[in-house]
Amino acid sequence: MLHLEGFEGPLDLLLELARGQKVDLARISILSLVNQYLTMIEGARRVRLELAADWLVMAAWLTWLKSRLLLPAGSAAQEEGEQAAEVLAARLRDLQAIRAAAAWLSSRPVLGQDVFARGAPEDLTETDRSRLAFDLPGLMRAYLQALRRSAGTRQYRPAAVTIWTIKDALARLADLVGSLPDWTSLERFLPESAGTPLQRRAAMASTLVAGLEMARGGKLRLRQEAAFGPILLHRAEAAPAGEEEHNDRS
Amino acid sequence: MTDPDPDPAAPPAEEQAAGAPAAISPEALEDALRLAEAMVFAAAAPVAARALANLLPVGVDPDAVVAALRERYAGRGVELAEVAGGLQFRTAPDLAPRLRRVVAVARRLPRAAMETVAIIAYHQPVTRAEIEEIRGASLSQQTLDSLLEQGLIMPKGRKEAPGRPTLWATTPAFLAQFGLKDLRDLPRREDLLVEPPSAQPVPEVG
Amino acid sequence: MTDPDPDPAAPPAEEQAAGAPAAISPEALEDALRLAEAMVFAAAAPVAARALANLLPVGVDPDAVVAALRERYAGRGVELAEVAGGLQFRTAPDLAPRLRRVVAVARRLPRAAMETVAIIAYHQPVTRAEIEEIRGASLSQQTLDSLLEQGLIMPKGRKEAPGRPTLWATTPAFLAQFGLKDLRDLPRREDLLVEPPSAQPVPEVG
Repeated sequence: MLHLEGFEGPLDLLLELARGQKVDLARISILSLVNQYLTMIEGARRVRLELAADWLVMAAWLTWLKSRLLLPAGSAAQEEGEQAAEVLAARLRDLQAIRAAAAWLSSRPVLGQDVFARGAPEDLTETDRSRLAFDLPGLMRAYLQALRRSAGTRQYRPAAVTIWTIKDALARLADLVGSLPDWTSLERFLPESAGTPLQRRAAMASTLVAGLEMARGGKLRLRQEAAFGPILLHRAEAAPAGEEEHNDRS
Repeated sequence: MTDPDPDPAAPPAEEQAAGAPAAISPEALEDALRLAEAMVFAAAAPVAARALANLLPVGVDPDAVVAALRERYAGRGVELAEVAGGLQFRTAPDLAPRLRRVVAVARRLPRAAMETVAIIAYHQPVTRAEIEEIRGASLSQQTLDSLLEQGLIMPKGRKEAPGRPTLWATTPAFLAQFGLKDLRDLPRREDLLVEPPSAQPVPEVG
Repeated sequence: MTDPDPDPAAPPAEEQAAGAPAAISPEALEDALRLAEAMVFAAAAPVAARALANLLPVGVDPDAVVAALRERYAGRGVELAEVAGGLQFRTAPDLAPRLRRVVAVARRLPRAAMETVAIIAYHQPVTRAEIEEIRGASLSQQTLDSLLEQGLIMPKGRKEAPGRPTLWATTPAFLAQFGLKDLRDLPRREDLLVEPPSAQPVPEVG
């Protein structure tokens, strides 16, 4: 029985579960991983109701993944699942490589732990070092120290998550929508830099809200052919004739 | 930094002017060796090859001096190491257990910090969000502080992306700390994945 | 080093108690030598004889080890010196001037910092805005901080002008750093500006 406390996050747990399969990371069974993870989360929730959001987000995503992977082979949805499984496997391999790199680094004779440089460098170079004190890490340290001094009385604030805001999305939509000749999927307006799954979903939400906002202002049209289908955007004044069935109601 | 004037201690100008590195006297080589030894010994940080070459008398091959110096210290309690693009004397690794009892030992980096610095080393320049994505866990202020504190990482510009996040890179101190000549000394990613690493830090399993 | 007894192991306790430290093998002596060398090298402060004796294996005569170590370094670029409080490696005194020369050359302030401190030296007391006006470039907080950090400049009151901006001046350390007895030792501006200043490239910092 594994406890979640020992893990740095969902990916850490998944990697440990994958390593437990005792096969090459290229051939791990994602489906079995998913089942193990979901079982553990279920178990953990029974004990402690409050579980950090990222564990639950991963559980939700894995549930989705599982539903796809269980579909008959050959269907588009099943292929989508296979692709997502490969992305997950690749992320696990990346993390594994980093684990190995960290272990490799730790196994080196580390300065200050296994090997020691001269404890008392001489005056000749002592002055040298004092002038080279103008180094960037030192500067950052000093900056952080200054921040801490002034932050002594400040209230605790949870770490800010960098989220693609509605304002960001509005600016980007306004920039891009004019240049696109045809109905274009909402996803095309997301920022290029792929963030975490959470950030991608946040960007999607912000872009949709921004799109609705612009549609309300008459700058844009939105349509969606089917439930959960792609949401399409178009500049309002030049929409192709006869396409009036946009679904947005503001 | 060429210095055509022979200083009092150096051999006569005619000898040097010939410019044949092979033709230096044993005395001149010994003098260069002492000088190199003193310079590297005195320094707090690795001494760049260029700085050493500048110091040595004209006509002396720095590589030969370094080789002779390395040989002289081979097997001794203190050895000549090539790290972070320079030379540094370091205690022999086999003495570590006994030295740790008497020399102030730096704190080992916690696992999160080791992994973070490994990610930065392999993916630099890299943003905090990218580091977090690879680790699948958020980067704590504590981890960032400890890496900055030890001077292992530094900011290196900003990424042209929303919010212009800071990019992070490793420092020469990172190379020095782990005894690397340069970043190419790091094992290739493929090699890391092939053999199961022995010293794998595995989370507690209960 | 007379070493009559080639006993590989450490002598029995009775022998030690009898105070016969001469009976150690060459290997044991070499091991002790390496350890002493590493310890004196790595220690942040001179190593007291007692601390060294504690570190060395039982039965090894610390005095003999120190003597052997001193002999090994005799005439080299680094010497084992007895200073207040114990043993320490020191670069050979005859090499110091040659080392110092190189070190002094290798160090340079970044260009912006060098220009700023020069302006302050000539125009003090001077405000930040005036420095920026003279340089024709904005003065970064970073540059100002680095000069403050190195103790080259200091605030010296405020200017009686709107906003009462801080006035900056150089410190005594500035004079010492640049080898000046007095600010009047600076060359006169007229002497420096006999012809329009050409864009003198400042050498890159190594």
